Amino acid sequence: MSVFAGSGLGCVRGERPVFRQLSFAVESGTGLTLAGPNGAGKSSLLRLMAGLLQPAAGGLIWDGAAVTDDPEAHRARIAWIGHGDGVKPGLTALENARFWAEIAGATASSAAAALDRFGLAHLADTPARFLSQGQRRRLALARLVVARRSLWLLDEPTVGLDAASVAGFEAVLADHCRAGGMAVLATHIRIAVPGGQVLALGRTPARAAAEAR
Amino acid sequence: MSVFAGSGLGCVRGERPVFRQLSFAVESGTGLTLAGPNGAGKSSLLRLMAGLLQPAAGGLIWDGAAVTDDPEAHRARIAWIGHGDGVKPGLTALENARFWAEIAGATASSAAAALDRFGLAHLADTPARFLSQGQRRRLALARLVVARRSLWLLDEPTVGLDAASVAGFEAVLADHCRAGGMAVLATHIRIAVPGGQVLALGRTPARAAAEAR
Amino acid sequence: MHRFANPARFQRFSAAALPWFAGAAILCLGAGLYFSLFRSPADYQQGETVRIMYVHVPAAWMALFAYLVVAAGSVSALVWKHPLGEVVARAAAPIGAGFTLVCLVTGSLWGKPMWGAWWVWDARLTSVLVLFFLYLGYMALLGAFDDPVRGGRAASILAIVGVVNLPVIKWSVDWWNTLHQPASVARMDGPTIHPSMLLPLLLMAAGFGFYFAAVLLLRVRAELAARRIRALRLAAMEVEA
Amino acid sequence: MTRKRRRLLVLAVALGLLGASTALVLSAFQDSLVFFYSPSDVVAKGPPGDRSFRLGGLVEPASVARSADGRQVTFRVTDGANAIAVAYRGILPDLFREGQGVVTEGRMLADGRFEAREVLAKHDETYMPREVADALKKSGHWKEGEPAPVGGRPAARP
Amino acid sequence: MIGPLRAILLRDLRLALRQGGDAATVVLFFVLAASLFPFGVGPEPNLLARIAAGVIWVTALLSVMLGIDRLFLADHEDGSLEGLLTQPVPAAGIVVAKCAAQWLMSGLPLILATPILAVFLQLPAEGLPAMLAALALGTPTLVLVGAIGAALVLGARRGGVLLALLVLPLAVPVLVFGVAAVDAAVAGLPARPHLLVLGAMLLAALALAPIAAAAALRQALE
Amino acid sequence: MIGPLRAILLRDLRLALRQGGDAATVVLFFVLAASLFPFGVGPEPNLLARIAAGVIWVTALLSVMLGIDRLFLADHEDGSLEGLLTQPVPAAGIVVAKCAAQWLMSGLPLILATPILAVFLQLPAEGLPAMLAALALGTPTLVLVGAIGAALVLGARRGGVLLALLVLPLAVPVLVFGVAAVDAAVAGLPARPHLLVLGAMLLAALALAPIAAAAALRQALE
Ligand code: HEM
Ligand SMILES: Nc1ncnc2c1ncn2[C@@H]1O[C@H](COP(=O)(O)OP(=O)(O)OP(=O)(O)O)[C@@H](O)[C@H]1O
Ligand SMILES: Nc1ncnc2c1ncn2[C@@H]1O[C@H](COP(=O)(O)OP(=O)(O)OP(=O)(O)O)[C@@H](O)[C@H]1O
Ligand SMILES: [Mg+2]
Ligand SMILES: [Mg+2]
Repeated sequence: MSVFAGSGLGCVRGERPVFRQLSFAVESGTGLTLAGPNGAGKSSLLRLMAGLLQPAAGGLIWDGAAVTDDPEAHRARIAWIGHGDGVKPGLTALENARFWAEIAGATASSAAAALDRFGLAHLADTPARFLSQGQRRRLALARLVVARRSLWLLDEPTVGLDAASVAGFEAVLADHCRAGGMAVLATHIRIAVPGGQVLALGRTPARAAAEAR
Repeated sequence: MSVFAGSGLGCVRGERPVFRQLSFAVESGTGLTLAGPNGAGKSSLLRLMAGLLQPAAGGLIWDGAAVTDDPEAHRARIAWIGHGDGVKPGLTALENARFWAEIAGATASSAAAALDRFGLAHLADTPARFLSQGQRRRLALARLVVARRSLWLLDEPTVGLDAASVAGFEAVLADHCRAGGMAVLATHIRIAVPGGQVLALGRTPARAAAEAR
Repeated sequence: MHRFANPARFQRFSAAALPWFAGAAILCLGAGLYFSLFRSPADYQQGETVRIMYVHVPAAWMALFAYLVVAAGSVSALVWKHPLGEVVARAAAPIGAGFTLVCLVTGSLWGKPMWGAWWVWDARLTSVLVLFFLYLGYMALLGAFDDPVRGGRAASILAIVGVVNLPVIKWSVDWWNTLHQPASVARMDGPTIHPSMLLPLLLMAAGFGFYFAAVLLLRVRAELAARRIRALRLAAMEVEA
Repeated sequence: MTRKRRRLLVLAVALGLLGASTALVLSAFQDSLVFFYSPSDVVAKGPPGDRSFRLGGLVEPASVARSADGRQVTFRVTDGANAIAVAYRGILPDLFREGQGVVTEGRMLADGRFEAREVLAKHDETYMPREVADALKKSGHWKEGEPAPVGGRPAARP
Repeated sequence: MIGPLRAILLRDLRLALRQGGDAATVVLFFVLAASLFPFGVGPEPNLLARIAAGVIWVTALLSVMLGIDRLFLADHEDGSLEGLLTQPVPAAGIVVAKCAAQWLMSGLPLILATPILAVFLQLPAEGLPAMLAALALGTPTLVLVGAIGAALVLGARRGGVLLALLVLPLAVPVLVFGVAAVDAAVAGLPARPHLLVLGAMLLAALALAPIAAAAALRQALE
Repeated sequence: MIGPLRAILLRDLRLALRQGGDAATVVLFFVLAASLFPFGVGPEPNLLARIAAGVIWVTALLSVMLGIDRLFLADHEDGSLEGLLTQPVPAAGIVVAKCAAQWLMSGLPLILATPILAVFLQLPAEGLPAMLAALALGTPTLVLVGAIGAALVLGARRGGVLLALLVLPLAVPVLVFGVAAVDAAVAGLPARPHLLVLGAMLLAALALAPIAAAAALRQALE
């Protein structure tokens, strides 16, 4: 039973503050949905959590220890899916999945199973260049099942997915949490996340005033 | 009162048929939603309509005349927003909008009005590289209001938009149709489109069978 | 399947024509080699070295001709969307590149004893080198895209642009003061080659021409077969359950 | 209709540009592009510094002299009006002979001789067996230094 | 039709300027690459002077070509190109506008930097006017020819190197006549015929390149 | 840790090979750019022989550098880089793996093509072994130094290309010693001291470049 938490986080991007004094906590077996209007800082927060961005204030804590104490251990815990799909058009769907499996130290057979899980089995030998937007996104999500990491960090994971695939993704997420994993995801649509915790990032009062002008 | 129609359309991409024998008709003042699972061919159909792709069979007709008779006149009718945003990170939001206004032969002041319409007025002088995913998409959509074209062709226009912005976009779309415009859009979420016509692209029976394996 | 209707007819024609072209090539090349090596006289200036001509000149002509074929195929593919055009262009390019290479190599082998240099940067030689690189660029472009259809189209555009090089090659010897000699055969006032040397030359040229036609047909047939297989495989992927 | 007109316009512009381009090329050739200097050029303008350059013309008949080992050659290059002495050490191309065109590359020496680093032989486009050439010369159809006729026709090379 | 083209030209110029020193980059590459030669060849003045024209031209060619693979790339990747080609503006016009901007940001600064480089490489002074005239006629040709290549390789793998392979052979004649013009001027002969040929090539490129590049762009979007 | 790096190396090689003749493209550029020089400089054999070593080195440098700006670009743009840098694998290791693949697809074929070019440019035969040894030591250094530039370019908002240019001066010492080694061999002197310096530079690059490039990559993802 682990806990991933952040306290008093502040984020500055391009010399502008995005949010400040932000805190959260996620436990094994549950997820956290980041909600909020465009520009609220959902993506920024996720990047902080992944260690791609350094917080301007505050810190992240895993089971009581600061994440910055051992960033490599933190990276061994997380699976990151950002806006890009990380899919190479020149490789087949299976080769793409297998690459990420090897990177994560998983077996090649787990890659095939992951494709199956996301309804891509029939496209396994198709070069990824022939995949449509949504198929490509599903191929990216397949990485999650391959790398057995405990903390999933997902930036708008269901962009471009059709309704059936969104449901499939929700099932995968539920399985992950049932197995003791946790997930933080940013989304604009409703995704069923175990635990149902939502962190609403909002406009700061100052920003809201600026927009109201 | 114009009609934009396609009959018996077939599309081949990368030597594979995507769909065949597809027909549709849109009238002034209404819209057409393209729906269907990932890989059904929504984007491909939109590219056909924009003249970016040539149909393998069938043809497109505007008010009784084949579109291929005068592609330039057709291009003068359409406004295209594809998957890419066409936003230059180095220019400010306003400069971006103004560029597309000049390209469409509109006045520079209309660009500022368009930004306002999409809730970006307070970001007008911000370089586009600082915009979040959703803000950038809204900036792309602002092109629609600037270029007064009668046929909007939109590929997943609301990707990344927050709920409020989706509602705002629906209002813009309604205004456009009320003024006699028409729109064809592909989407996976529910967007209120005047007329409410939906074209469901499906898996071909064969493809569905293959995926069911 | 309408796309392959025309090629199907072509397959039938080519199956019938192929043996004839191949036979003619063997005959002409055999006779040509015999005459050029054993029966034709030495030149009054160049001596025995002149025999390089019987390979160099036909190779040079075919290098130009093959490029014309590539360009014509590209035009018919781009403008008239003829399904065979691109296949023919694709098939002709490597053969043409081969002829160009032969022309370059025999030319420099000939240049050393005659001119005193393997290579000089005169307009004829330079423009032939450019032709060689055009062939290479065409072939590189064909394979440079994930989507073979796109590669074909991009390469076709290049092939058409490259046509401007052909008149430069042909008339460079007249426009500039090149080290390479002006035309001896294809000239307004008739050939300046003695008939005893012209005959083997023309025989060899005919042999090279038939060889080109035969290999071209072969490669086109192979490409069409490969396409059919790809189409069948895709269809099978669709139907397969 | 507008589309056709626009296409015609594009075509007309493109053809016009190509036409102008051809005109420029032709006028350039009237100025005659020089790739080597003739002896008269060198006499008139003086040698182009101590840079090496190409000197071209005909090998003056009866001007070729070889050293004992046959490696050092001197000859004169002429264009009819002027002639320049050339010294060369090395292997001459097979086609090098008196009356034949040559292009030599090298630089002027202080004594007014041209020291060649490379000698290239130019030749014309006539090909015939030796006997035919001899017969033509014997019959007086062809004089030394003239373009060679083939089949009784004089070759049309100026 | 002029309005949109002007807009494209101005936007490209603004982007280039705002990125702080794109023009400076071309010039710097030009100067740097050319100054590699004294290192590579040794600083012997005679030798340098002899190869100066060639080195300046070769590096000018390489530096114009260096940036050109990006001519349509950014627009292709961010969707601008689709946006432009679905406008009622002739695609050939778009190509011309973009080439003009590209030349203003690469060819022109390069010409302005040439006199310095000429001193550095000890090009004889008589050759400089011919060099500048030849560059003024030749660099736009190189940009136009490069535009064909840039449009052809859009979406290809390793576009940059492939582009070089396609375009360098076509650029060789420009180089040959450019050098010939300078050499003629240094030798006291008229450079005019060579410059005329360069002008002819520019006109031919103006006639053919926009059409070919436009066709290539359209097929790149398929 | 070795598993992931091997995976990266193999993937990059497979991507390059699947593209059919990517290595060939680098070599072709190399040959093409080098053969521009006879056009520019004139065909005088003595002159060519004297500048041959310099020309081969300068073009080798340019062709290694030409493709290298894309070393991390595709991975950056499609999100792979984020994926890789959020793995428990040292970023420096990722850099090394990618550089190895890049060298195998550019430096190695280039070395194999050098003998042909040497004949073409009339490099004296005594210089060839030294040239090959120098290239074998120098091209990996160039790739490593180029990787720093490639990583810097990703992140830099302003003047990214300008930063890449800073790499070129760093590459100059490689060029200088590479040419010196060949010149020494041609002159009948031992090339060994120059080669030793090249080796030292390779080791230094191996020590520093991965760390510097890794830092730049992290920066780029901020
Ligand atoms: C690498 C060097 C050379 C190249 C690239 C080259 C290229 C060519 C080309 C492209 C043609 C065909 C021109 C046409 O169809 O009008 C040709 C024709 C010819 N070449 Fe060469 N050549 C080279 C060297 C030589 C040499 C050294 C000789 C003789 C000493 C020579 C003699 C001829 C002859 C006799 C023809 C036939 C002319 C005709 O069309 O009537 N070539 N060469
Ligand atoms: N690379 C960047 N450099 C500087 N500022 C940035 C950068 N990326 C985003 N920002 C700024 O940070 C703020 C938060 O951006 P972020 O991408 O985190 O928003 P978001 O909540 O993910 O929005 P969206 O729902 O549109 O994706 C934005 O207002 C934006 O202006
Ligand atoms: N550039 C391409 N080359 C070859 N095939 C392609 C290409 N783009 C798409 N396809 C194929 O065409 C089919 C239709 O793709 P398209 O992008 O039109 O689907 P879509 O309906 O837009 O899907 P999505 O909802 O995922 O965006 C896909 O199955 C895909 O395999
Ligand atoms: Mg976001
Ligand atoms: Mg789509």
